[in-house]
Amino acid sequence: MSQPNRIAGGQIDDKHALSFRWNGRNLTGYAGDTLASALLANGIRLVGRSFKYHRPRGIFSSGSEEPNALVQLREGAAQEPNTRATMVELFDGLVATSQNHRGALEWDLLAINDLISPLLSAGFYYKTFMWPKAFWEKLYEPVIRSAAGLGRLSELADPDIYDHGFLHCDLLVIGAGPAGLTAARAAARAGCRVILADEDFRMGGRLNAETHAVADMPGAEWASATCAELASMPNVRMMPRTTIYGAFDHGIYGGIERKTDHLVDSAGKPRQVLWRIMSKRALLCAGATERSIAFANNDRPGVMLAGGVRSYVNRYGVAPGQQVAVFTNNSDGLRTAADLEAKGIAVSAVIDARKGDAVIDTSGRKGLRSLRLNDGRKISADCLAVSGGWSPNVNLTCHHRGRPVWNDGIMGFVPAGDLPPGLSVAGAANGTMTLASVIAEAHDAAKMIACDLGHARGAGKAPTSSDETYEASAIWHVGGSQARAWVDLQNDVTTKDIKQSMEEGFQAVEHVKRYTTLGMATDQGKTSNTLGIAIMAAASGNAIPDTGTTVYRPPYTPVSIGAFAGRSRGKDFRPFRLTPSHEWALANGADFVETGMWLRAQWFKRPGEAGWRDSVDREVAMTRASVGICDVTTLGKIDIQGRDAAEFLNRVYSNPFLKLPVGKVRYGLMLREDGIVYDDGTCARLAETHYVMTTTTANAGTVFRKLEFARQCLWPDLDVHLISTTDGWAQFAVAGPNSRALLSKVVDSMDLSNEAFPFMACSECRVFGGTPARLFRISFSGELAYEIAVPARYGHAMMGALMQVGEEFNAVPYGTEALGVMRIEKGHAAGNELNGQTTAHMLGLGGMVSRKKDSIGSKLSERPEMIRDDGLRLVGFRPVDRTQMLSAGAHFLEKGAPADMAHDQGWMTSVAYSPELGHSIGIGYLKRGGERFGETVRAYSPVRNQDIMVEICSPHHIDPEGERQRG
Amino acid sequence: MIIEHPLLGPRDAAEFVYLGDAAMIDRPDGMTVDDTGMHDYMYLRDNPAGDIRELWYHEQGDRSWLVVTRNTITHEITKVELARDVARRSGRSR
Amino acid sequence: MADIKLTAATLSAVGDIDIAGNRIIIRDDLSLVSVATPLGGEDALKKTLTAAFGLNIPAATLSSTAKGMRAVSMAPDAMLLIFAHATPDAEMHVRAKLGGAGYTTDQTDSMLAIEVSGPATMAAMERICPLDLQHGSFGKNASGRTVMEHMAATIIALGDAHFLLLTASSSAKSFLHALEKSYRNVIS
Amino acid sequence: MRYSAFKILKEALTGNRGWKPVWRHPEPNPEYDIIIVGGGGHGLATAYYLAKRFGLTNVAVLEKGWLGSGNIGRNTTIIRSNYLLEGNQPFYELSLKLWEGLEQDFNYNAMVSQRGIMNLIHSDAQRDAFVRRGNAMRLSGADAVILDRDGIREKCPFLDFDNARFPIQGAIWQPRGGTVRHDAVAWGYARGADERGVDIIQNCEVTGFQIENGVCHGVETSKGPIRAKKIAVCVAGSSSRVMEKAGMRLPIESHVLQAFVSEGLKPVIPGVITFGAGHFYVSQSNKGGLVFGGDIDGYNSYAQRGNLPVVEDVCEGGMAIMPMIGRARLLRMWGGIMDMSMDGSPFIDKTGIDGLYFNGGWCYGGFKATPASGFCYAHLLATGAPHPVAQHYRLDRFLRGAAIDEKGSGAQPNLH
Repeated sequence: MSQPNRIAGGQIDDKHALSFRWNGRNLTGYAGDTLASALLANGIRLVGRSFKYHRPRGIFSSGSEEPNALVQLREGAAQEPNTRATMVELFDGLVATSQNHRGALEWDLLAINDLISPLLSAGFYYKTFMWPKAFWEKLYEPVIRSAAGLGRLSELADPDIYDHGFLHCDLLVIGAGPAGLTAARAAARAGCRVILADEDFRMGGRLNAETHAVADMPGAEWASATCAELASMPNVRMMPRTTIYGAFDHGIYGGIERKTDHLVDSAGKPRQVLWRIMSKRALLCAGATERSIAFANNDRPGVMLAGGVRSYVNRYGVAPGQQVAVFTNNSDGLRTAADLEAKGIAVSAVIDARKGDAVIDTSGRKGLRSLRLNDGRKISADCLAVSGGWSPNVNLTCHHRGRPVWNDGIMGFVPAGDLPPGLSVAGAANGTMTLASVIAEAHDAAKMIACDLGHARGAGKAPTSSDETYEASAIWHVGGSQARAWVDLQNDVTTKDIKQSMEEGFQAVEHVKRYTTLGMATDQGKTSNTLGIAIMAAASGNAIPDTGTTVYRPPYTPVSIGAFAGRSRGKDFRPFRLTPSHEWALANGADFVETGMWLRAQWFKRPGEAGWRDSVDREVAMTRASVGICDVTTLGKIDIQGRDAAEFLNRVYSNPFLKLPVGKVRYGLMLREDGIVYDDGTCARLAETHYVMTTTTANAGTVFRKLEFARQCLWPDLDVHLISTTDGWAQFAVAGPNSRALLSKVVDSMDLSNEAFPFMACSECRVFGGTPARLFRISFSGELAYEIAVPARYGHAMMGALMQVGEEFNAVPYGTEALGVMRIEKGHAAGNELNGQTTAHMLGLGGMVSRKKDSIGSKLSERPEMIRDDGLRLVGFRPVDRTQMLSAGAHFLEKGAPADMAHDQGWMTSVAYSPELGHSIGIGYLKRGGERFGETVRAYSPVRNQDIMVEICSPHHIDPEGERQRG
Repeated sequence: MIIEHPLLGPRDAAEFVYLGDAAMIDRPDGMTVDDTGMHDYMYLRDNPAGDIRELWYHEQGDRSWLVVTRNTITHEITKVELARDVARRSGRSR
Repeated sequence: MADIKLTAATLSAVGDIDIAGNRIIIRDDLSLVSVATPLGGEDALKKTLTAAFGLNIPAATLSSTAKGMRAVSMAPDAMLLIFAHATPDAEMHVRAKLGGAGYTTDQTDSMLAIEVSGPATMAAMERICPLDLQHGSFGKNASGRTVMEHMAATIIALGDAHFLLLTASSSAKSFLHALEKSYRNVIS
Repeated sequence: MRYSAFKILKEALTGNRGWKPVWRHPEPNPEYDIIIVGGGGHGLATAYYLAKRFGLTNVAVLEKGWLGSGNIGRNTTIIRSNYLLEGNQPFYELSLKLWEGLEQDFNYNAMVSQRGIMNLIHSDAQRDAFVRRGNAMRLSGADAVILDRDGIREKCPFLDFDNARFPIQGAIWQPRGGTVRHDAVAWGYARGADERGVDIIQNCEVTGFQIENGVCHGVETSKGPIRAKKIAVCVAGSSSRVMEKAGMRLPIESHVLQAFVSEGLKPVIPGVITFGAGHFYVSQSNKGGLVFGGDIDGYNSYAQRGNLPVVEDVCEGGMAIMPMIGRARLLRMWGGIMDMSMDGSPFIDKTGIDGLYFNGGWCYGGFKATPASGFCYAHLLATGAPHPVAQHYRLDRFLRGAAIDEKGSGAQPNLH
């Protein structure tokens, strides 16, 4: 298949043809091509439409700065919008389409926008679309939204996987052009651990695109020889296809490595890896980016950056046009003509702005056909190579909010002194624009870094190279035409927009940027920012340094969101914590619920049960009637030991703890220092200096953290030691009137009678003939109940064994729902009640906060608004019409009171259906609730379409005296 | 960020949990402090734009509470100490 | 119910995993006992530990070993003893030997020990472990606690590209999945 | 100059040469009735409402940098009033009502777009809490709807309903929530205030307060001293730094909140979506970028930039609920300094110094509050009494034990 613009030479492998599809056409390129070079080789110039005016656009550059050639790569779920054709390594089977047009690319219906462009001047949308009011969401905005945006997401889940990784090095070299290669080699030879990263798939940077010589060989050859040397060194990691996208604190750099983007299929491997690189030092060798000149209709397909033209000619063996003109304001542009001519490509004109020549307009609707010069000449050209000078790639130096400074010598912003600590800059990124000086600077910088880091081995000598001069001039904008001259190609910002913005008072750089959207497109203004600032300076009459710069922010080039997420998606979003009886529950009909990271059995469905309520009602009823078993391992367990453990507990719990005897458990109330209830649980004294604290499932980690804070920071000289044993013990609640009978068949030789082992007793023991265990007589259900713990490895067997032993009692396993029902029946507060807004007074536990001692939170819990007599209290509720179901989240209103916030009396925190009472019950907070038993109030839940009358009662719906648990 | 743990060397700040100003160590005695004193301890902050001494907890590590001196404008860290040592120095034994 | 005996269930039922010559082995033969140093009792514990097990108190980032036992620093005033012990009374065993010189807590059931080795190990660990595991930085017996894929983990270097990992037992399945995934992501 | 479609057409036909400056660039007078310190959204809104509602125009707004350079220019543009507590909900509902008439009021299209906000529910406890919240919203006259899975699927078919670690069980939806073009809010208020005679003075940093015998008479600035009867500080993000000059310590810490925008994409996200089990919220701008964010970084900072753990955490949340965004690219990340207060709620109050007023502590919720904050602050400055919906935003509330703690996180700012 013919590639009309393919020419000889370059670093492509013309033995290795690759076929690909572009907008449905089958085309061929070669290994070593990018999609952009292959399109150009095939004579394709029109590749997309601009953002706002839908102007025809072609390939503008050869690198990651590309503003125009954004395509949709791949198909179906793998479709990837806004992909720079210049960065896509061609592969066999590649499929790409153009984007941002309605209808065919060649006949985009939205090109109408270009015709009405005077209406769409800077900020036009702020000044209209306001009438009639309702039309904004219904008409104007949908139209604007559908026209905006660029590419399209597939709306299907990303089929690829991603990974993260961590790397450590002495020196991170960013960019593998002449500076980066030189620096990496010098530092590596000196003994540093070096990472060399470059966004390109072929290292060498501009050496691959120019005709320079290094160490007496062609630059590209030297680059590949140097890469080979570096790759052979054990202290060097070569990372092509890796963009260092951000500089973060303390030497951490973000890198994105494209692992399989150059393959037709990722074969189950991560498509990209996001690296967190911890470096002692970093050296930015990111080169420079060429910019354009603002002249009328400078955006047509065929208008390209001169450096890009040289890349296509020298590296890719592609002629970007048959008749190329060159327009330059600096010495670099002239080389383009030489390189083109060396390849036998016709150069129709060299227009040197420094001599007063200029292009003032262009023509050619879907591709450049000719130029008009300021001397009136009309020149035929299908490609114009423009060079408006080079802007150092200072982006990373600004990621800590450093501001670059203007350098008149190179007409560009160069890094200032306020770099991220540990970062230095060498080469063109530093404003050093000629090859020999770039190499020398990079070599010296690397040597100095190696020396600073204590690596004194010989760094060797810097290679010799050809050198050239670089002269830049301050020619930014060519007048002489009424037509628009583009500054920001991607966001369609023209010189007129900038001028209008300034006339309207938007004069600060940030104002211009925000008003016109200059530099805010997907290229972050890589080719437009400097030009834009120069135009602003000219419009205001200020010098460029006084005009300012914008802030560059990470990422350097856009990074897929999937890569940032890494593996954490789907079921792998967060780890699962499984209870010891998980497998047993799975085999016995359990439905599971996520509580934090844990999966807990919610209920155990039995055959014939139609819905979850059937299962839960049965579990509650059978537990209360006989005995039920529930895995409560998820409750936090903290082993507390030390001579001062009692004193410590006395300071962290608000109720007294000094006198808890060995072998006893006490309920403990824990406040935050601001006096709000934080957590509650039990604390058992196993031995003189040994306690086990339990916490709620949700707060296990944070309670531990707070206790460590108290231990290390508040009372550093108490002898107390904490260790979490949550995962170590499988703990089961055994509840119900037959729990004692059941357990007496489980526990080895221990008297479980009420006298020997009363309510709130605890003991270490053994079960089933020798397995170590702990037994606590505590009850969350209000029944006679125990919690028994065995080492977690026996948890699975223990659950089965408890059920086996319990068979004669019709024991049931119960899940979190039944647990919840029973605690609501008992009026125990749990997560819904302890939501971080609750005082001890609200719970009716004000008396538990001891005033005889200082404990965390005790002081601030006494502030006046927190102990108001007319404040909220936890009380119980039942529907006046017992057939009605209560709804959690309902607010309470007095009968006849208006439904507004001023009359809000509180809210229902938790509700359940009580099988024992035969109706719905609830608990909740109500103003002066404690004094209002027997009253009725409205439970108003408009979002549930519910409004019912409820009777206020004690929160202890069942066994208010607590006789069962003590029996 | 990287925190130079005094015992473990450089560690990614992602291993740590942040609490805030190290003045939280100076908790007044609840039995003797007046209302304002406890309020000021709990609620008021210097919140400096510059160096701050602050508490970080090495939750995914050795469970140490650290006092880190860090600049809130540049994020530069100039000192890291074990909070327990700081607490003892400020007279918090017993 | 004298006929019921509780049997231990662990993830070793999953079996050891071999991925292209890399091995992930569940070490449920190892017992773990944490020993906290009583305030002011540092010297006493040091002496007792040496007398009882021939072990030194481990440095913060370097485990100590003696006679089949390894001590790993877990906190400034706490270490973990790792040793093979068949019955569920490892803590009692240590407590008896230390005679009150340290506060002991059995952690055998709190954590799972996993041994990894093989040619892709360094590359696989790079994907989940934030610590610098290069030999020069993390040589034999080096140890550290950190976080991997949202899970707390302790890593100990047993040799070149050969590590012992400790992870919370409740999330051990997810941890194993993460490890396996790391290997699969890096092998070709 | 009145903006209209006709005006645009006229300018288009005459080469867009007749546009006038949106605001003046005046030098400060030696004295004003009221000085507003801070030319961000809240300060400009305060000036606008002082002028428009109370006829007070001898007012200056002093801005250290360029107007709108604070958090009004670096946020995720969300408006909503889905608050729970009595101290907050009526205030944010007033704000939403002001947003609804704002553009016609100040003749500037700020693209107030009420495409709805959805908070996903992943557990029973969360549902109970959101029902309570939804009912509170309805009690104060706001709108709230509880959606089931089908209701969500209808609006957002791309969410992960089948393979999520924390399955979606429902959502609370506020149809009137949405987004606004943030910069335009500052510009619209500035234009409206300037038009009515308020002096907006850019590049004018306040370096001190003139306080004598407990009375504040004016400020020292980089453009010299300026006197005023009332000085209204409104510098969220820098509150502690500025109030320190008046000798005050505040119940505020400064934290960095990062936000992110993707490359432009064709419309795909209908409104605002918030992931309740992870830390992620997202909307799509009119230019097509996905605008998203999550938690604050968690450490005190004035650096206006954040670090990677939060970036990853946020993107993990995004991929967990909408795995279609994996191939969208993050274009830009930035950070703003948040005035994180001790209970997550703001202050609009007099201070202990006569003549000195304080507005701050907006945490990461300041943008949506802009109109009501300006409105209530203007009310306080003009009448001397707090506006009823802002009456709880007092500086002494912690002393009284009257924290307004929506999240129940307690006195730890980085948890709010």
